Amino acid sequence: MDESEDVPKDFIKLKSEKLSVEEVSELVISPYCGAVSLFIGTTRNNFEGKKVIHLEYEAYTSMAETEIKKICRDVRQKWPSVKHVAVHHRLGLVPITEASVIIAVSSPHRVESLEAVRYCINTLKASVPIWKKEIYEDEYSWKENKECFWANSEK
Amino acid sequence: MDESEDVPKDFIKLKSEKLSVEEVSELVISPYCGAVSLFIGTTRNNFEGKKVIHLEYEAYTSMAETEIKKICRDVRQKWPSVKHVAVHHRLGLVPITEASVIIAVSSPHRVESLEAVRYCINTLKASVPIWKKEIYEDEYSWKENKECFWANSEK
Amino acid sequence: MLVLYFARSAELAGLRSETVSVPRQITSLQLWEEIVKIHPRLAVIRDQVVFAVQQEYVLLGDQLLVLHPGDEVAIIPPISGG
Amino acid sequence: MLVLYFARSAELAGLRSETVSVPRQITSLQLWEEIVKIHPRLAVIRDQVVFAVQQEYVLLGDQLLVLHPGDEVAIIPPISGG
Repeated sequence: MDESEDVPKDFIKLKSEKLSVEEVSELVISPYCGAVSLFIGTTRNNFEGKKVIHLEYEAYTSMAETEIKKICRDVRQKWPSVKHVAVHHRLGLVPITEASVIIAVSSPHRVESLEAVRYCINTLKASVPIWKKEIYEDEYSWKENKECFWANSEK
Repeated sequence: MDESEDVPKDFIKLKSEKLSVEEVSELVISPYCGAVSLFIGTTRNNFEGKKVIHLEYEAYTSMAETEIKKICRDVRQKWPSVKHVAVHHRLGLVPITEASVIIAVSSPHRVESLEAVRYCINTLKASVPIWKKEIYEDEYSWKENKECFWANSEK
Repeated sequence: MLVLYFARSAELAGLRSETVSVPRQITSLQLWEEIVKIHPRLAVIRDQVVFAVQQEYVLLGDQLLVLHPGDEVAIIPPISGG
Repeated sequence: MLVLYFARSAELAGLRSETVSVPRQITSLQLWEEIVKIHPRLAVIRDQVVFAVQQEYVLLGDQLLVLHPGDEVAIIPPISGG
């Protein structure tokens, strides 16, 4: 059982097609791991009671991929036992209940994968150049993650 | 957008067929939720370096379902904003890399679902009457979760 | 009452369930001793098991159990689910 | 150098990218002021944007930038990924 052939890998993809939790979880599964933790961000039908029709995502794609790669590198420093990390983010239109992001992390034991997946989504929201436009019935608004350090407006 | 028709539900299933992360995640998705967190426990190919062939699970099924229901009830007390909870556990033979348990929790915001899914797996390991037999090449052993308060042997 | 054996305890007892008659009132420890009389090999896991009486965990000790015909008692070795 | 506009900044500027010539050495704040000269409507998001210069975040301030032909500078409104 030579663990060396199961080399830790990062799977990063920004795409406009529908995301698949099956696909993302399969990417990180490893015979050396007993745990896979996942996070899925889905489109909600309301924002503070206001009806949301759908979301639209836009990205500075090349930089976004680089920033996500940095997150994966940080994860491996903080949790060395993590095996595979997958981050899929959807661009363009994302209908209600569909996934805009799916993150999966595998590790031998569950603690690392649970902590790492939370770190990934928190850091992604703070540092990856992706923008979410929330479309309502009669208007829209560019959202701002509270994690984003230069978002100082009240909006 | 009458949230009342999306009544919070628990999906609990113990079965011997292969578990599906797609199925479990679909169960908890809700238009009122922006987050789904999942945990998958998979069969590892070794235990402290000893080659594992596969795992076999056994349950006191009726009591196990009752105990999992209690966990779901506790989750809703601790995190009132949680929408749906799904816990699927596989019984019988579970080959390497396949899932023995999949837990999914949906909530409006990610913090609750991330914390609740961790609570679910930790508590399940401590209180649900399910047993894991680890099959090696020439022997087997009944495992004992460290979370189990009456497991005081060193094994 | 019905006694259910699981995992290691089923192996030691050599069966999965049986009907056992015991006094209606008995401490959990006395109940254990009655069962070990029937299956002496169970003694080896004495300090590692609890009961589930009507699906409620009960430690082996001086807790008094009131058992009714048809009640279900299970021998619960250390669990390893998840 | 190439200037990229995203999200709200693209709407205010009315375009997604353009080539702009600026002095080789300029502070990030001066660079912002040059760009606002071209697209005055951008002024409204002044205290909410940062630059990404060669894909590295740079705050608007007195940080001196050394820009080379073909360098890429992006206007980055508050992000909302995930």
